[in-house]
Amino acid sequence: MDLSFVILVEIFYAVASLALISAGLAVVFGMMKVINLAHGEFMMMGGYATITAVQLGVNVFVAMLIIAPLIVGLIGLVVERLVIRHLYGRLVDTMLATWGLSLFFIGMATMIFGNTTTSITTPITGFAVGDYQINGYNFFIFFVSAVLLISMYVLLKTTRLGLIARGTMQRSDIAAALGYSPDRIYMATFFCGSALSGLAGAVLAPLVGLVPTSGGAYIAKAFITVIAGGPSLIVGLISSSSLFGVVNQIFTFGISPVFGDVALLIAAVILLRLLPQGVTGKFFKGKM
Amino acid sequence: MTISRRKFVAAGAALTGSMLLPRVVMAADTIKLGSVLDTSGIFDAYGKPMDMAMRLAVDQINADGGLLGKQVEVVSYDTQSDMALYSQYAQQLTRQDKVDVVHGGILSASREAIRQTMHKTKTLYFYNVLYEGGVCDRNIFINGVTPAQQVEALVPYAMGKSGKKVYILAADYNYGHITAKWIQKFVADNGGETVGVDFFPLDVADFGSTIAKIQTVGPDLVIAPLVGGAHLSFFRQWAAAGMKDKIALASTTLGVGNEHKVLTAEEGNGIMVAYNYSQELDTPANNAFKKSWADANGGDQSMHEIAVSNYQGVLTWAEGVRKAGSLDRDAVIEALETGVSIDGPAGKITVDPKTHHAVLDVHLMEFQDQGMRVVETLPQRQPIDTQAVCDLQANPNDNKQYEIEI
Amino acid sequence: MAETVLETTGLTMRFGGVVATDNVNFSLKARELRCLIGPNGAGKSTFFKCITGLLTPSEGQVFMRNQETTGWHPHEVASLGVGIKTQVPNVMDGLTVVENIWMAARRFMPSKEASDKAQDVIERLALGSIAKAELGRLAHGERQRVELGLVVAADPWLVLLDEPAAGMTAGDVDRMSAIIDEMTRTAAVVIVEHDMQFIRSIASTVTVFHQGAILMEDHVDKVMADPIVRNVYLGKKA
Amino acid sequence: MSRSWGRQDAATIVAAIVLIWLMPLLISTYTLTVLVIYGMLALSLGLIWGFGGILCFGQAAFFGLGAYTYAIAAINVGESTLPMILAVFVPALFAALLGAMMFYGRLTDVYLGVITLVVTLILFKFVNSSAGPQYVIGEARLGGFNGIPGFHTLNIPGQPDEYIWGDALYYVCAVALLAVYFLVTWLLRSSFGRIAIGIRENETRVSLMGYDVRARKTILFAIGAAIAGLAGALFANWGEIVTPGLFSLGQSAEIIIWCIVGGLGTRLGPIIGAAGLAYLKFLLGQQSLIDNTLIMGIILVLFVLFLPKGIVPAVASLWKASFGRRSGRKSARRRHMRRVDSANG
Repeated sequence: MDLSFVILVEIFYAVASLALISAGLAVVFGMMKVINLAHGEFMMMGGYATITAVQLGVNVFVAMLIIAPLIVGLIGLVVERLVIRHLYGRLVDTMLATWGLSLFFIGMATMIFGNTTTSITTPITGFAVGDYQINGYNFFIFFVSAVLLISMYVLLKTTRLGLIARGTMQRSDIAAALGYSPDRIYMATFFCGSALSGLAGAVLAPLVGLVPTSGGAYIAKAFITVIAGGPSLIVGLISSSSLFGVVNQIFTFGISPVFGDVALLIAAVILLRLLPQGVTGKFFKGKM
Repeated sequence: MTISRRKFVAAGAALTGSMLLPRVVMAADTIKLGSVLDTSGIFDAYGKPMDMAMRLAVDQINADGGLLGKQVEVVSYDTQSDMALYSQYAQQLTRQDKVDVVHGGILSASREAIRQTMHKTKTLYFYNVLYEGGVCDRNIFINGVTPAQQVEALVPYAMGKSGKKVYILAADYNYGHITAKWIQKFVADNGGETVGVDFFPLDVADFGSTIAKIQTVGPDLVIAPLVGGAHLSFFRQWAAAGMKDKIALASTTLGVGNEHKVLTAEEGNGIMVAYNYSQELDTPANNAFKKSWADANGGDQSMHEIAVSNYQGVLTWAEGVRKAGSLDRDAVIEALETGVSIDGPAGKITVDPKTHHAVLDVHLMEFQDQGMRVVETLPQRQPIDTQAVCDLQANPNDNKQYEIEI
Repeated sequence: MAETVLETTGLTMRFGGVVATDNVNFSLKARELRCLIGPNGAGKSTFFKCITGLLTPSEGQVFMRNQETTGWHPHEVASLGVGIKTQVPNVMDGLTVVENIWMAARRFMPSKEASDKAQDVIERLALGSIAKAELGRLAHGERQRVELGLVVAADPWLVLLDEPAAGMTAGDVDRMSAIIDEMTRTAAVVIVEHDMQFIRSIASTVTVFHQGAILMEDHVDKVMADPIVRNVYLGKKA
Repeated sequence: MSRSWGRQDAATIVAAIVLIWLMPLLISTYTLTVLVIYGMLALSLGLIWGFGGILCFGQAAFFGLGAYTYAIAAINVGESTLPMILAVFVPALFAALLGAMMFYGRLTDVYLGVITLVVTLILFKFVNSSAGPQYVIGEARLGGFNGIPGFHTLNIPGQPDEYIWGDALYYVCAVALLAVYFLVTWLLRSSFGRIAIGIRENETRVSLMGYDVRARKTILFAIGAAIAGLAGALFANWGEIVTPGLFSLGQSAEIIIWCIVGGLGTRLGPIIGAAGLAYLKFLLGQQSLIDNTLIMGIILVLFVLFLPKGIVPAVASLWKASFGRRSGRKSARRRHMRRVDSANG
């Protein structure tokens, strides 16, 4: 009984963290059809922003939930204005440019913070369930992830902003024709997407040690989750992260964490082989 | 025709080479010490202090007038925590820079990547890191502690403080695999039982499910030969899950890269380790060493187990050269095989002629308030694991790493 | 006397709950010219895609020269000697006209002969002046004409054209009619078309689609005179 | 027409031989060898991406597979000829299976990218965690993170003790690159190559012409993998060790960057891009003022923004502008070398 609860918590945690690390990428991809390969580095910067702020004496939750998303969002804004803006509609080129940006950020972080592992202590302590100890922080991640998805849903469904956003997702030209400047919508979207990436990196930072190359561990998983999720932003995100999270944890418990990762990847291959042509395949036609 | 062209090419290469790298030419009258260490990347917590230690040793040798009347010059490469770069830079050190000795390599993977290159090119090689034991090669000298020196002492001590059921979490490469086997052997020798072994690739940083899994097995003691920055998060997550007071922890590697200073006191306190060196050793030699380190590096105090090993390795080599009165590889090996010993910050280190390993002190320690408190000192331990399989006096042509069989 | 080159029996295509073509029985004789007309959503394009292999029908069969081709891939259908032109111009934009046509011919003959064939087709279709130009730089009408060239180059015995005259100028349409006329000397031709002007100019038998089924089949003049067709086709205008 | 081609080929051979001869005067053969090997690796992606339109995020998988195949076979055989052959065929076979799975499943574009990326990750994870003694092929331990050191390196065929290394290895690699270059040239001039370009331009059209696009893409993909495998085997001989890092995403990324910087849709571009950037990286590695990765990142971003077609096409058009039209055919080829995504941009 206790054991199944422990395993359940781990599964929920896995699903929540997958959704969390994919959210920023999903927003940018869903709205702008831009695959931001610097997403992992945005997360890494969110982590560094948190750690630096904590070291400067800021409360850890303020640092994670406010400062990190804000800083990374602003970095995203600069990136959008300087680079991404010039590449809209050229999906492969944006991928390459953001790949370049990811290398750039890794280099920057290395020069600023050094290549050493830095970390902060988890702010929430564990507690016991029967004979088992559970990491209390898992619940925090689950909570953040749930709040995030719900507020995204509410935002998209009920607000004017959400309506414009959904319109842009469907047909950016029509949104433009209705007088909404796509330029500004994209700018705002990229800011939000980057902030979400920063938030994810910040929230996960206390769990894992941070090095400038930390982002690499996330980007592949996020990329797979978003692509497999398909065109529907929130439903896609929830369904694919649930699938992959469960598969991952079952094999992690059954065999080992490496097999968990491999099982996740194999599940992705099978999924894409069975459901090859999403909407995303369409706008890609004729492009390299 | 081919020959003349070759000569032409070689001459041209030498010419351009000398233009690009003036130090190659002016270096003719110095002794060249090659160094390959990860001073960046995920293993830099190990490599940076090792590099500082090597330079400190060389500076001290040079300040005392050098060796054989010559200054020692360092030729060093940063392998960026990338195993492929080791073989590349080893080739450069031996074939292009033609160094007299190479000190370096951190992970066992990096040692195995370059050991054969050193052997083939007959370049004397010092590997100054605690490791899994068993390397038997006349060309290499090793002064790090081996499982018989470390694990054999640590396991009964840790089991005595906790219980008989042991769970092993090891890094997934040769060091982790072989060390895990040694731990299993010593656990069995001490009447205990190994209830689980898990291996983790060096980039794994999420141990949540592992911690849950360990609890389902319910061991008395977890021994963790984990390596590198990513694995450090295990100890954090272990503490965050509140496991610290329930199951005892020991490690054969934690603290080697000063991890006890990265972890908070709450996260680290009570973890049991055994090494040759601790900053808390209150001996005149160590205090002097810490002072000269601080003087050389602007007050820095980042010396750790394998940095000190590296320092002691360079001193041992220098002693061998002095004794041989020559830089010739075979002469230096023969001199070292007479059982040269030095007094380093961690005490007396003596070369074991049979295995080219070292006889040294080992301290049982516990983490306390971001330091390593010495619980018990076991003086002058022999590398009996390697001695059992390797005799370079009898078989000087041996060239392999023996692995423990269970 | 003439053999049947294309036949469908009970061809049905459903998308979810929507029936796009419903039990269509269709047949075409060698060197016959046939136009498929019908209002938007009548199922003619779906029917076309089922024949060419771009879609696999839910039910029914397709035969070409008595060979069943139901569910074949487009490239397998094309390999039989069937020339296909889709609705949007499908050409290789980065390549020149010669290269495009060479590639179509190369499928059925060695490289050298394909080069000669390409020259031949270029002359026949009066493409000489733009032979070395890249397709991406040509006008819409020219691209449509080149695509017909691709079809011709393979010496097909059955040609399937989806809206070849769409978006063309009057001059282009005349030229197109001439080319299609020439095609019918060696091949049976099926054309899906909206443009009644064009259909009249090539004066063929017409099959009218309505709500996924065949409404009637007759000569163009009779069809156009038919009140039911006028009603269906022109909607409220009738 | 064929005569002018012949003349161009002869000129290429002469230029290549002069280069192979002269380069050791400037750069040590040890470094040159790896530049040449990277050139070959880049050419393998340049072929399938630039001419076949298949963007593979996992070209490193075939490179690593070639290297590991060589190392494992060499340990078991103790001679280098058979391992070299295997190192070409195993990746090709693997790519054929993978390609068939993808292309017959009509996976395209971004999905293709994801699958190739995921397969590379799986290979990396697997190889990286194969340190245990149970992972043995014949006498070769896979070694996990350690990689496989100490295998038999290249020898003169039939004479296991006559090693080819140092300068000789450089000449072998350079000649191999030249041979691969001409193989690619021949392939692109053949009907198969011309149709492959057609597939890049418009898959549906080529399929409607009666060509089996799936089979042709699979074959092209396998040819690319074979070249990458050969490069991998040569790399194993150069480094004298193979490690899981060969399969890493970083390695795949670099190959893509080489192609972009050098110029897609050209044969020379990827080779120049690879050799140039790898040498730049080597030079940057000798300084510690600015981080290496940072500079590579900036280069990539700047190229995508300002020179998206790459160096070679840019130089070619500059050349054409200053020296006029050399020949109509050549300029026509140059122009369609890479389609600019102008439709939406």
